Amino acid sequence: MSEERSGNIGDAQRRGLVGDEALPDEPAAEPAALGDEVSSLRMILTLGAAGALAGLLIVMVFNATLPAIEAHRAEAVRLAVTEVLQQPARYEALSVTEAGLVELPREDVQPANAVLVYVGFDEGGRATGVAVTAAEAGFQDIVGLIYGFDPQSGTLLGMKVLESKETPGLGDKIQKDARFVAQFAGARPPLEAVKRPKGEEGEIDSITGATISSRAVVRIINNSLERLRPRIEAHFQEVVR
Amino acid sequence: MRQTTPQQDLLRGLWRENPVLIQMLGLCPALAVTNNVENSLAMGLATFFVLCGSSLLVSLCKRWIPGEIRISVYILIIATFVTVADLCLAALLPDIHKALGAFIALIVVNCMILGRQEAFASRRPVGRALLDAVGTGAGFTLALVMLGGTREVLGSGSFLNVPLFGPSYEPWVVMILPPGGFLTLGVLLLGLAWWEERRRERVKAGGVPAGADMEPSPALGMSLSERASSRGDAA
Amino acid sequence: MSELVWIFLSALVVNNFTLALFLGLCPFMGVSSRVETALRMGAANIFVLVVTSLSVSFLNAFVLVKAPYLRIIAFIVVIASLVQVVETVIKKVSPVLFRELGIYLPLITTNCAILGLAIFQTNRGYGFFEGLAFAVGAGLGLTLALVLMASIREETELADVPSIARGMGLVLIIAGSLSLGFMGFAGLLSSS
Amino acid sequence: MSRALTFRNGVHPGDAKELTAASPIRRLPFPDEVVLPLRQHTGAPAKLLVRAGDRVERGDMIGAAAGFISSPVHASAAGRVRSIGPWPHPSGGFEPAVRIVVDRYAAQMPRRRLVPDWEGLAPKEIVSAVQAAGVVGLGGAAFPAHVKLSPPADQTIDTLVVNGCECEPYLTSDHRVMLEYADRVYTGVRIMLRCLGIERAVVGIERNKPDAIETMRRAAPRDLDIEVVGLDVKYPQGAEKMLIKVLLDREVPSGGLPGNVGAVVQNVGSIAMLAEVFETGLPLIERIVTVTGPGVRKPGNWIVPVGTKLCDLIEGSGGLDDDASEIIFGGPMMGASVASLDTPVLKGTSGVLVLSTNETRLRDSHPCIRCGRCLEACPVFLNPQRLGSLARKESFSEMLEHNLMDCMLCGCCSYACPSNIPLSHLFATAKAALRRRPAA
Amino acid sequence: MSEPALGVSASPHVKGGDSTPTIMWSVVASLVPVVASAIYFFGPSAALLLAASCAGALATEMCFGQRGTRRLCDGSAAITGLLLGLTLPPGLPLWMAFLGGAFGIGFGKLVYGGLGQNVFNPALLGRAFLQAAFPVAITTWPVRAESWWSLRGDNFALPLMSPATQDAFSGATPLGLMKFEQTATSSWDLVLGTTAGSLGETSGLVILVCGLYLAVRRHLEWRIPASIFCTVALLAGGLHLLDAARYPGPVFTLFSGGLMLGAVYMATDMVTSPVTHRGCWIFGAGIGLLVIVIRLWGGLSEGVMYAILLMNALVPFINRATQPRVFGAIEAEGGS
Amino acid sequence: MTPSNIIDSIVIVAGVCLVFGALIAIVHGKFRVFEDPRIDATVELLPGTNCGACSTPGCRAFAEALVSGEQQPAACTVMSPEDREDVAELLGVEAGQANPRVARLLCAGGSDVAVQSAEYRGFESCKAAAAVAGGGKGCTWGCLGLADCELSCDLDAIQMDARDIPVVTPDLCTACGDCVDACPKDLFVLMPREQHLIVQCKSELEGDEADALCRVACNGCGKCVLDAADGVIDMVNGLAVIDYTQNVSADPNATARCPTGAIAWVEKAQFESPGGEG
Ligand SMILES: Cc1cc2nc3c(=O)[nH]c(=O)nc-3n(C[C@H](O)[C@H](O)[C@H](O)COP(=O)(O)O)c2cc1C
Ligand SMILES: Cc1cc2nc3c(=O)[nH]c(=O)nc-3n(C[C@H](O)[C@H](O)[C@H](O)COP(=O)(O)O)c2cc1C
Ligand SMILES: Cc1cc2nc3c(=O)[nH]c(=O)nc-3n(C[C@H](O)[C@H](O)[C@H](O)COP(=O)(O)O)c2cc1C
Ligand SMILES: Cc1cc2nc3c(=O)[nH]c(=O)nc-3n(C[C@H](O)[C@H](O)[C@H](O)CO)c2cc1C
Ligand code: SF4
Ligand code: SF4
Ligand code: SF4
Ligand code: SF4
Ligand code: FES
Repeated sequence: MSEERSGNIGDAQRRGLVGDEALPDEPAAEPAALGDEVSSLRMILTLGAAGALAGLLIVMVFNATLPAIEAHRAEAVRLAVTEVLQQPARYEALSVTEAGLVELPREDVQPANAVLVYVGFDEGGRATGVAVTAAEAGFQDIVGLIYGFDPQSGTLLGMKVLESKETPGLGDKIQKDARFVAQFAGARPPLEAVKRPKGEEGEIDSITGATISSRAVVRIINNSLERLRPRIEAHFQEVVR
Repeated sequence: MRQTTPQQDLLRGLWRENPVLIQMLGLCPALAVTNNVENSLAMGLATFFVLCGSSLLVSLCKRWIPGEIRISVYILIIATFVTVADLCLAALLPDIHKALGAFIALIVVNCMILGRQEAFASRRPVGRALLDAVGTGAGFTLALVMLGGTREVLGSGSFLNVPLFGPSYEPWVVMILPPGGFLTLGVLLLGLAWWEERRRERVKAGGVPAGADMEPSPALGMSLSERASSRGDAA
Repeated sequence: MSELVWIFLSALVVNNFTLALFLGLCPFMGVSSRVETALRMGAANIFVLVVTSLSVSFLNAFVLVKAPYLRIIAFIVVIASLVQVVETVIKKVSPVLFRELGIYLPLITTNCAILGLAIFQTNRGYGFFEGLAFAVGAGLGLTLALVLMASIREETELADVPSIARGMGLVLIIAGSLSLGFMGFAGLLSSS
Repeated sequence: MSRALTFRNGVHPGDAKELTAASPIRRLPFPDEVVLPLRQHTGAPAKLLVRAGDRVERGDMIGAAAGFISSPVHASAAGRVRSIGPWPHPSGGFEPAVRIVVDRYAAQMPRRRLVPDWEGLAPKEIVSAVQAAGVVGLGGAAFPAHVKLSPPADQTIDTLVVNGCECEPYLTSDHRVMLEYADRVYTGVRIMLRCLGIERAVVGIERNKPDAIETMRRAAPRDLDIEVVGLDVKYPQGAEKMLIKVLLDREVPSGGLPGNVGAVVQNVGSIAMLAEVFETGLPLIERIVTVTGPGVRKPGNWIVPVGTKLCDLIEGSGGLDDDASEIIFGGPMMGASVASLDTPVLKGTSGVLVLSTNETRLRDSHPCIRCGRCLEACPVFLNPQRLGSLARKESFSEMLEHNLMDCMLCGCCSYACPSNIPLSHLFATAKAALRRRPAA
Repeated sequence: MSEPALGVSASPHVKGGDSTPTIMWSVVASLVPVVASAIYFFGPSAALLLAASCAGALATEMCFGQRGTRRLCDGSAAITGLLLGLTLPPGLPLWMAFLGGAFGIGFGKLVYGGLGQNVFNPALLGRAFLQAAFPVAITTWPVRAESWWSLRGDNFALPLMSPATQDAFSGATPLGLMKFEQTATSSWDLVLGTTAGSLGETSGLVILVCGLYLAVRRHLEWRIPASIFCTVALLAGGLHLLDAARYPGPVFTLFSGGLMLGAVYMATDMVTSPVTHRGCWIFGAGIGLLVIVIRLWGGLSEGVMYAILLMNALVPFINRATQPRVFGAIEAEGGS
Repeated sequence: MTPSNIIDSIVIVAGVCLVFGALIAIVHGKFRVFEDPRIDATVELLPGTNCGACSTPGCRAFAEALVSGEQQPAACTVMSPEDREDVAELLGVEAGQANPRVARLLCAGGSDVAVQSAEYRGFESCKAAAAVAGGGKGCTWGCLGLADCELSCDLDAIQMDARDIPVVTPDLCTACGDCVDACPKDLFVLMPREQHLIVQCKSELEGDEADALCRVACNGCGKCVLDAADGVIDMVNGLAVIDYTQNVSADPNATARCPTGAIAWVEKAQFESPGGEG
């Protein structure tokens, strides 16, 4: 696959880069049939030009598709947030920083780097809860989810798995098993995944045959809340006040 | 290089030189995304698009590409088309885009595409290059759909998300897991080899009277028929 | 720290690049008939993966900040060029090393594992050290799979494999069996 | 003196020696014809000295040694040379041989002493006399005895190992020699020690021959440093590498010779023959052969002229049983089948074993199940399993990397293999193929 | 030309006693008590399942084996079928057991060329396939049967269809209880086998005795189970001392799950274990270590099957690394 | 959105390309190792059977020898003449003259004419049988008929016939020599096709002894020596030996009076093809 291995380098290049000494392991006269000699400058320039063209093409397509892609992304976020915040009237995204939750500076949206949470409001404009995304290792690979949390009552509003590679038929029940998902609405963290629920607060009845995935969901929410809860509560105190 | 007819250019890649089943190229996407027909089809078509696009461009531009950097330029071209495909898929079919994940991007390194550029598009007129690309791309898609079909039918009991066996079908989960990919392709290859062998035997049986080509009887439980394959041992 | 360990182990066995993620199958199929070669291929792979991880960290931090949509093209160009440069240098500087490792380098350039690593690393937002752990784990995982496959293939060379299974059919079935075996590692270190 | 209790690995085939262990050594009547191949020993074949029609006396040299590692061949009976040409040889093919029609009426004793008395000779002269008398090892390999008696300068020999193991099943000629000719054995030991310029000899005898151990202990001369050791019964105890390991706890290096660890190994029969040659003044022209096995009617230990044809030997042993199915020169573990009843007894033929259909029934061969029993059996620690699969693919040069050349074809692996894989046969085949076409 | 009376053959002309079919059939025979105890514990379901898995194995061997029915005589396919059956939960539909046997023989043995050439243990490969294909069905353990005569689950589910009673029957094995509910089962129950589990999981003691018998008859390499038991006992003991609440003790670890069956009958499969003695020790130690790792830190409660399969993959490597030193080879050169 | 990202992206991609293109160019200039590209080109034209008939260890080695001028394209007997021309044209050399050779068997003693003195009980391979009392065949020089040669021939040029004698199909044989290596009795020789006179026996036995073991053995009667032109045939060790340097004067007459048929005039295949009537 190496491109230049079988080629021959141009005269200019040879003179410019290796001086006049002949390369020892090279026949003096190379057969002429093997193509015209190309200056390395031209090579580089061709490459650059091709690159520029490629860049141009890509950016044009990018610009053309960006609205649609953004729309899909926003829609996906809306669906998820609406679901885990129990149909808020509207929501707004905040960025999580060391200091707390801050409003997004509008200009440079950097969804890739910023950690976002979404605060939902009811018709009356009261903040009803916050939707948080989190991801950690599950049974197979990373499980990514979003959950809604109401700091005022201290309970969860809902949970939705966004991304998982858990075993179809087993682990993917964390996504597909409505009974399992429904348990999160109203549960009071810190949660605990158990086999046979005894009716205590914060208990989540784990899925038979997928205990590990169930526990992973619980663990992800617990860890995430543990980290963010003070900041969320602080923010809510501000908003409520 | 031997002369071929346009039909040959078109049909070759479809079956006789199928990139996945015969040449074993581009196996990663062929196994990674074929856990259902939908994904297989999407992946196949995306690859088809990239292949046709880049073959077209390469054979159009081959005069201006210096031999020394041709491969770099091919990669650039392919990468461009892949990015385009990636963006378009994300814009038009976001669910499938999500399911295919990184493997759309990995079309860039699908050896099959680079191979076609190097072996065909860079030396042939535009029309032929396109025919070849269409054939190969279709062959790739065909192989993917075969794999995806098998895996989806057994692994989910459905085809293109249409349930086939009713609700109490017990899906073979393994088929949509990684081992299922390897095993399905393996079995497919076994089947092909068996078919091929039978075909050859028939041809032989037609020409040579029966009995003449019988295997030497393995004595004492040792199949000695493979001793012929040991010639390499001096090397 | 434990995050790094998990990333490493996950790439090594749980989500082994070859056996679970289907990355880098071409060399896995092609260069796995001798243990010696497989080991060298593995070593070359680890090297390229680490180089890739480093350059991806660099590109993500400095070049692609504003234009993430250019990542495919940027990654592939940079990786391909770097590998080529390294290959040419090794070939001249140390013919011995070249014979041992260098001849595999060009093979690796067009290998999904490399670009796959770059893309996964970016998608998951891995930083410098995480990327490094990921690359080393993935490289060792590839090597492990390659070497296991090679030693098994050496063994089956002496077996009376039926004619229809000779070649890739059997290799794929062995890969499937290995993959079944590696499923035993699922959930490693994340089950608590 | 350190002594390993036993060597590692090996097998325990039933010894089946009761057939002939009690048969005293007897002489068979002279045959009508003897056939003397020129190749009867390890090394270069002898050079022909006679022509068809020549008259020869018993003990006349008819083939001369062709170099140092070679040995002369003597007429084993008085008579007339009928012809010279290819003749079936125990090694399988045809070999140039001298056919002598025995003169029924000739005195079968020579007119004069052909081998000098040893007492008065210097070691060097004894060694030359040994060569001139055509003495070779009678333990199987027929290695010229004089070579062992003249170790190269860089080897210091300190011990003579007398090999009385007779670990091959069925064979009893060494056993009988130790019982009947113990004194002659010790004379031979004395001669060898003199030649080697050493004092010490160790006699190794397996414990399934308690009478032989007893006799040899009693007969041991007091003036020499001689030790008679009873050994656990295990095949191949008698192989020189194993015997040296057991008796001296020394490991002959791979590819090396006993001389490398200071030992000379000689079979008891050879040593007795050495003494006999000097006693009678006749060169090596006869030997003791055990004729045994379920396929022969009257098993026994016979003294016969070298060159006696198999058919005569069998006839002297009462003839073949009806279901005799295979005739083997040597013991059942290492001996070679012969196809022709015309095959002559050589100097190195220690026994003739006739098996009946019962023993030679073909057993089904199964695929190797990698049970590892062949590894457990191989006394030189090879991996016959791997070697076997390589041999099946004819990967001969790869077999060399797995130390094929250390294999002594003892047959333990084949014996132990539950799948009946003819391992040692495969190795013999591979070695033959490599000899024909040396690995590149 | 006329038939010669004499024959010629290669030395040695005598043979040792055991033959491969004898070994195989004596293993089958030694499995009889294990099968009996499975039937004792699990009733007719056990007999049906064993029959189904054997049928799968034998049918595949017969249809696709290189020498058809003759191969059946060597008994190895029967062992595969029986051992596979013994690793299955009693309530499994018969069609799955059949499929497992067929897969194990087909893809674990015949593609490699049949007896003796395979790399992975066919029975375990079949089981691993089933576990990956039907993860729910194969981890559904019956709680208790009404009577000895009743079936322990929906054995007669139609081919390709789900068992009907999947949820109603599910219980947990001692390992599952330990791992997911931190509930220890008493060692006594474990040793006696009065727990939930697969057919062969509950008969630890019987298996041990049968294994001993085989080892005495030299039909089984005792070093492998010995090495597994030692490794497992040492590791489990050590960890138990560190944190008795988290890590179960050695007796529990040894007698729970399929460890006994795996160590005695499956790790010792000659074909898929090393040929050298040193290799056997290493192989066993590797299995022990992997079992502990998977059980304690992995996602699965049971690791024996995966441990053996993974070590099977390493066997060619182990064999190569433990080549014996040739007699008389200079000490320093030995090894490779 | 904004045109600024267009500029950005063009600059980034073109920049990356330029930088790395330059890097490659520089490194290449400094470190390049030359390898003749014609070798690869030649390898592609060769048949790739790696049979060794050209007396080099494989097609690539042959290509190297061709490029360096040590060999002529015609040395490869497997290539079709057109391919040979292609190679010659690529390298600008003469194709050279091919001297087609074929494998001939020096034994005709099939199971119908030769005595089997003992039954061989072992695995079916000539090499293995040869190691056991010569395989039990009466004539120790003769063909054992266990088909090692047939298996060794990659081109399927050899087939055992009903009498367990290997029959070479001359048109398929490339004279690669594999059968010569395979036969433990050294019965195969590679000869030019125009050598028609062949003694199909290696037995050193004479007269009745030879006849007793095989009906088609050379029993050393010497009639062929008399019937052939002077110096073509000689008797050595009771066996007729042909001096092929005198091949021009060889003619079919020499076979006329042979009592056993050991000497033969062979035009095409040596024996009747097993695919034919027999
Ligand atoms: C092929 C396979 C896939 C599995 N996938 C998952 C999974 O995705 N998530 C999970 O929690 N458990 C999975 N398991 C099961 C776990 O290993 C474990 O047995 C289960 O979580 C225990 O739960 P239980 O005690 O409720 O049966 C899988 C098991 C197998 C064999
Ligand atoms: C496997 C094997 C077994 C042997 N068994 C015996 C034996 O039992 N008795 C014996 O005298 N020689 C036996 N030999 C031959 C000895 O190695 C050694 O050649 C012999 O003792 C040397 O004495 P010699 O030259 O007098 O024959 C055996 C050799 C081999 C390879
Ligand atoms: C070239 C050569 C030199 C030998 N030199 C000696 C020697 O010095 N001392 C010795 O005891 N045997 C010597 N031998 C004999 C062998 O060690 C051995 O006795 C013989 O090959 C057969 O023994 P075996 O039947 O045990 O294989 C020599 C053999 C050969 C081929
Ligand atoms: C001691 C012993 C243990 C065996 N264990 C197994 C086993 O676990 N699984 C299996 O499929 N076959 C087993 N077999 C049978 C046989 O070796 C197996 O089918 C081969 O792997 C097929 O090539 C065993 C045989 C013996 C003698
Ligand atoms: S015949 Fe060779 S490989 Fe077999 S046991 Fe004897 S020495 Fe070892
Ligand atoms: S004894 Fe036989 S079956 Fe056992 S490993 Fe050796 S060759 Fe294989
Ligand atoms: S017959 Fe012999 S020389 Fe001719 S192709 Fe076959 S193996 Fe080669
Ligand atoms: S010619 Fe040689 S190799 Fe061929 S069958 Fe005869 S003996 Fe065997
Ligand atoms: S397609 Fe993945 S490495 Fe080739």
